[in-house]
Amino acid sequence: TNTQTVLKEERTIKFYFQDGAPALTVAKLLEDNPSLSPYIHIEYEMEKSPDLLVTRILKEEADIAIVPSNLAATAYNKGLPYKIAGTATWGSFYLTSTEDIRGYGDLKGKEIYSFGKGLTPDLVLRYVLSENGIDPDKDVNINYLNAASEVGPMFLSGKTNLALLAEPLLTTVMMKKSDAKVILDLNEEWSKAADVKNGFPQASIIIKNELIDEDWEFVDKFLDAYEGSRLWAEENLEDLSLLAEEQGIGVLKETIEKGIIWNNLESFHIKDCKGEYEAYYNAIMDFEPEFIGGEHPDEGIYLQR
Amino acid sequence: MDKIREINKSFGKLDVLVNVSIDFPHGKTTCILGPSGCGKTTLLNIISGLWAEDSGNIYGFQGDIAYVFQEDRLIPWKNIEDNLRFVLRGKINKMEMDNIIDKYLKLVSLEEYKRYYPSQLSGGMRQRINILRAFIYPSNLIIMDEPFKSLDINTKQVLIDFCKFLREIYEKTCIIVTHDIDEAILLGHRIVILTDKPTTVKKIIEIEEQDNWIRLRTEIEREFTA
Amino acid sequence: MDKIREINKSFGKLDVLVNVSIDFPHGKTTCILGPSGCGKTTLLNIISGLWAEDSGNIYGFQGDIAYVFQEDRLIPWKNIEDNLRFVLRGKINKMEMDNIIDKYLKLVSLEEYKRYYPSQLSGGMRQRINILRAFIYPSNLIIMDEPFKSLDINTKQVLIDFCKFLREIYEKTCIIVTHDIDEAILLGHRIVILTDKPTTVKKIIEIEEQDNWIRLRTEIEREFTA
Amino acid sequence: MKGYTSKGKWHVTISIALTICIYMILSWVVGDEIILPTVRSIIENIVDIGKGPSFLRILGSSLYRSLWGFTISFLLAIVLAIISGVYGPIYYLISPTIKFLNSVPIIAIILLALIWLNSEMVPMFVGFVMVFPILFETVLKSIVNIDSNLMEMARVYKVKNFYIIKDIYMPSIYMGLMNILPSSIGLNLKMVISGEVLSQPKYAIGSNLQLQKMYLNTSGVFAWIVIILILGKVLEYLMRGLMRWIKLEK
Amino acid sequence: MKGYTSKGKWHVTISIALTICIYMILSWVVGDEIILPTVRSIIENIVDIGKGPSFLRILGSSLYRSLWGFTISFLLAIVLAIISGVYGPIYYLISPTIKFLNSVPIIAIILLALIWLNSEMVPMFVGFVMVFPILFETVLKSIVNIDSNLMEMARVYKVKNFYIIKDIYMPSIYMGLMNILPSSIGLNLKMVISGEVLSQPKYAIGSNLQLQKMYLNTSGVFAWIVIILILGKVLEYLMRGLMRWIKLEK
Ligand SMILES: Nc1ncnc2c1ncn2[C@@H]1O[C@H](COP(=O)(O)OP(=O)(O)OP(=O)(O)O)[C@@H](O)[C@H]1O
Ligand SMILES: Nc1ncnc2c1ncn2[C@@H]1O[C@H](COP(=O)(O)OP(=O)(O)OP(=O)(O)O)[C@@H](O)[C@H]1O
Ligand SMILES: [Mg+2]
Ligand SMILES: [Mg+2]
Repeated sequence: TNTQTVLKEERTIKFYFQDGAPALTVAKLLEDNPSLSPYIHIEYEMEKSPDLLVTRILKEEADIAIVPSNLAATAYNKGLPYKIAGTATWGSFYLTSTEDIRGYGDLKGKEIYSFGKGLTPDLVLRYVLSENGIDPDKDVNINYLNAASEVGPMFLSGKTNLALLAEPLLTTVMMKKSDAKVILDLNEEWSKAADVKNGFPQASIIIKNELIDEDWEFVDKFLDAYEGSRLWAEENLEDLSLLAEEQGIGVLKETIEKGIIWNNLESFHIKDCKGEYEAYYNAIMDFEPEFIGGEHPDEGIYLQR
Repeated sequence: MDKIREINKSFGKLDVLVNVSIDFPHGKTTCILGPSGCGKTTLLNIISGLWAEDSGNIYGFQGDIAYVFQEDRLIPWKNIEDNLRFVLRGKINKMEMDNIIDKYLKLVSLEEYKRYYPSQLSGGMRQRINILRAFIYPSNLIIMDEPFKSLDINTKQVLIDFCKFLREIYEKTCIIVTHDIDEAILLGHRIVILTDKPTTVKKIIEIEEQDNWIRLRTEIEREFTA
Repeated sequence: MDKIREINKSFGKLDVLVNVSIDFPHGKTTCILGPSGCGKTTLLNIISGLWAEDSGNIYGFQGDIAYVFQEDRLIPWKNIEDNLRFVLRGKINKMEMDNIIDKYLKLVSLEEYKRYYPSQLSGGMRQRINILRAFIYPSNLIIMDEPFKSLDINTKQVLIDFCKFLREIYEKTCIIVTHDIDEAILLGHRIVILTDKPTTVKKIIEIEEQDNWIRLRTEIEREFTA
Repeated sequence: MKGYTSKGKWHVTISIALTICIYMILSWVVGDEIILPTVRSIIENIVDIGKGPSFLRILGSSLYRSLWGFTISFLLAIVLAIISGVYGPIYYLISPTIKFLNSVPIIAIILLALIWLNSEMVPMFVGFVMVFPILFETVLKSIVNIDSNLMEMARVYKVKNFYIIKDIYMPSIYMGLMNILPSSIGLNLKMVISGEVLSQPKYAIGSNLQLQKMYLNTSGVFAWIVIILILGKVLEYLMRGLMRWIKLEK
Repeated sequence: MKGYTSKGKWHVTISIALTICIYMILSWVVGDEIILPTVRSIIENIVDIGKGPSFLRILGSSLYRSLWGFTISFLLAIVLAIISGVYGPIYYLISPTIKFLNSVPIIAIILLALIWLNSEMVPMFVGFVMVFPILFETVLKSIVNIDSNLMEMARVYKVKNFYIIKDIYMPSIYMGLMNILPSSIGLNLKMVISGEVLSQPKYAIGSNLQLQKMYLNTSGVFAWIVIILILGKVLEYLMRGLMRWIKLEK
């Protein structure tokens, strides 16, 4: 490794992540901007739309990125040079209702508003329902909307009183509608059904192979620093909300301060949660293989630390 | 008797008609002569109710009016048969309509052009349709604005004869604007000569059967050159 | 000498011109008479190069052509001054243009209407502009399709005199279509009479200075009624 | 544009071929299935999609929404524009709403649209909001621009309003609309499909398109684009047929 | 439509007032800030937004994108349509691309657009794809429909092509475009804003609109709609001014 050090030139790498919960995990890191290597300078870029994030990966512009876990697999299967280093956020979908629903039996015959047909929310809902004896095609009637943000107003306006909501939207909705309650935490339900510990990995942090090969030391330091930033975010809600405002993160101050955005912050490193990924990808293979590019990614997708 | 009294009309600062009063006896033909641009068409448009006069009174002119416009005003997207039908529907029943259209078209030798569109006709042919449209339309009053222009002498003769025939049979009142003095003498019971703008009535000549053509002609021409 | 030889033209199944051959001597005026719809306008359009003949030959007709169209063909969104300018730009220099336009407009008593749009003019006024446009345009050949219709006798006289003046000064060749036999005799050096469709040349009459008007008139009228 | 017809066919064929050639070269140069997929994989995807069990149902549903939506916009535009054109004050009463529809981005009211309407209706609504103002203005302007000479003629001859509308207004409107109909039908289909992306009805081109996009299957996206192009062509033919049927075509 | 002008102003005011009244009653009946916010809270939001530090910059950026995009569509449409109108074969070469733009839903190529272009350009591109085919067709049809009598006249008098274009083509195109310009400018602004929602440039109405939507702040969404409406009005005035400046207006 000595020869490598000699060759190093100063350079800037790009770290892309999406607005919302992922951005909150980065906020502290961005604020401190610690110098992790004398040669590498990190440029932080927050993308507001998922499409833009996707194009950063496709064009291989990102050196580090937080992306939906299925996108990580798709990229890998399409031969793009990225590896999963850890889980940025765990599942945060909740079945919410104003009605009194206890247990899966009560769901029969109900109409559920959901979003992202053929995508993770759909997968998780269907998986959990069918593992608990509800046929998602026959026993319930699922209506889809395109984006998580469309579901909120539906629920608030009372057009539906049974809806799948995601954080941080859920907190916002609960603040505006006092009689709403969470009837199922799908991450928890998924853990039970799939027999894993942490639920499903919603967003993963991926790193470009080139960077890993070039400067392992930096990557290692970076992952530690990022983990620190995540943990800080959980413990310093007030400060976080100030940071978020400063950085233009699109989550309401009040929502952050209520602080129920997080699931399983402790589990981050890929080595601790390969099982969760395997379960997630397996479920997708049964559901719609196209969603991760047609095949189950091999071991090579995981970063060996 | 239809009549207009003290009609005034101006366009902006341009005074066109000033205190024009004319009588139009029933069943008679009044010819209007006057310099180009003096307001003859304007007068006809006022009489037919299309344009509003600025002041003055109009008496009579009840019932349907047929109008041979100075331009042909045919509907470009309808063939000539349908152009004629356009003004007849609701006034004549269907079967009669076909008959009469054929008969009239034959009269002006256009029976073969029934299905032609206006753009496919010559200027004179379009003008003949313009005239036919007025003749075919059941009315008490026919207004004609230079009807016989663009026509060769034979066609003109046919139409003039037909015009006379119609007005005798149906006792139609006619108002004809023309620049042709012979035509005016031939067709008119009365000839109204207008001045140039601001336009007033210069002279009204009643034509009697026994009047001498040459004398009348010279009299009218004198009015123009004066 | 400009000439056309064996010109044929039909629209679909309708044969319009059949083997029409006519000479147009330089500096002379040829008047064309013929029944309405016989193909006079078609012939003019072929001579001016606007429409293609089906077969036949056209010799001569070099240089610029001025054309008084049967309809006025004024540009509706331009006032009359700009309508005249439209055909003059690039042919006369700016200053001269203003002068000549004023002069010509005065001649037909339209100097006050320079800024009027075509829709604000009477039919006769529009026709005068149509004629002026051709007179004002520098050309060897003037083609006129019923130029003096819609004009009162005084205006007509002014324009006829002017026409004569122009053709003498500039030795212009003129082709005039008309339905008025007197006009044809007055203006033409030669009179071409066409038959009805399918149209051929029926008779060509050369007019000599000493010819008797009445005799000529009767001769031409006979051709029509025959 | 007539007279080109036989030469025209040639030009069309050649230019489509040319466009495809250029695309093939481009995709070969780029060499990345995700950015510009090869023609081969697009065709494979079309075949796959075509073989799918509910393919016809998907097409039919989108087509149905598009046709209905357009018919409604069309009829409403004609009726309202005639009323506004004939009776001025009505124009001023309708115009703020038209202006509103004309200016407000659909993205902004999609929230409300989703709440007000069911997911089948939202795509039609999206198409309506885009297409209606265009049709309305075109019809209105055609009416206002009608040759006043002809109207005077009809008035003198006391032609009944019914016939004035049928024989003067309608053809004028027709000629005005002709200028804009093909592109507004295309626009409508486009917007209905966008609406489907937002409201995700069960059977819909938009829903499927979005899915392919989320799966990063660019060939699939292109395959759907090709299908949409063909559908657009079919719509155009239907339209032509309809127009010939109305017999207003000269 | 002339002659109404003074009465017209009245009608507009009355009908806007009426529309607002109806809205107030509706929002009062519904009584839910999320479905139909009250006029009061909308106004409060507008004031808040207006006070924001980069408000003018946001407006300016969107307006800038919209104007540029429209200018490009407009000029390109005129140039290409004149070429196609005058020289037939060119029409057949251009038409597949026009057809393509006309039929393909922007949502389908947005991924590619994002890859090809930067986020400042995407909104313009979205507007372009919508508006260009409409303008192109309108211009083309105006050219094809030019009174052939006038063209013959110009040819006989050997008027130079430059003047034929300037004095016959341009006014005809102008009159054709008048029918469609206001709605297509509106359409363009609408589409640019939708494009901004997708590409999220830093200063943009679309980005802010989306943010309000994410916050479930319906009053904020309405506030932006009102701002967009006003902007549309301003655009219209600019356009009118421009047209008067070109002095083509009779
Ligand atoms: N575009 C066209 N399509 C079909 N037929 C046409 C067309 N133009 C002219 N015709 C026919 O050609 C014939 C001659 O027309 P033309 O206009 O030359 O007559 P004309 O001698 O000028 O008559 P007029 O004295 O009435 O002006 C007419 O029968 C007319 O119907
Ligand atoms: N819409 C209008 N706007 C302004 N002026 C007009 C309008 N219509 C007519 N005029 C003017 O009114 C006068 C008379 O026009 P009118 O058409 O009645 O004349 P006319 O006697 O019929 O002439 P002609 O014999 O040439 O047809 C003209 O000077 C014309 O310029
Ligand atoms: Mg007149
Ligand atoms: Mg003729």
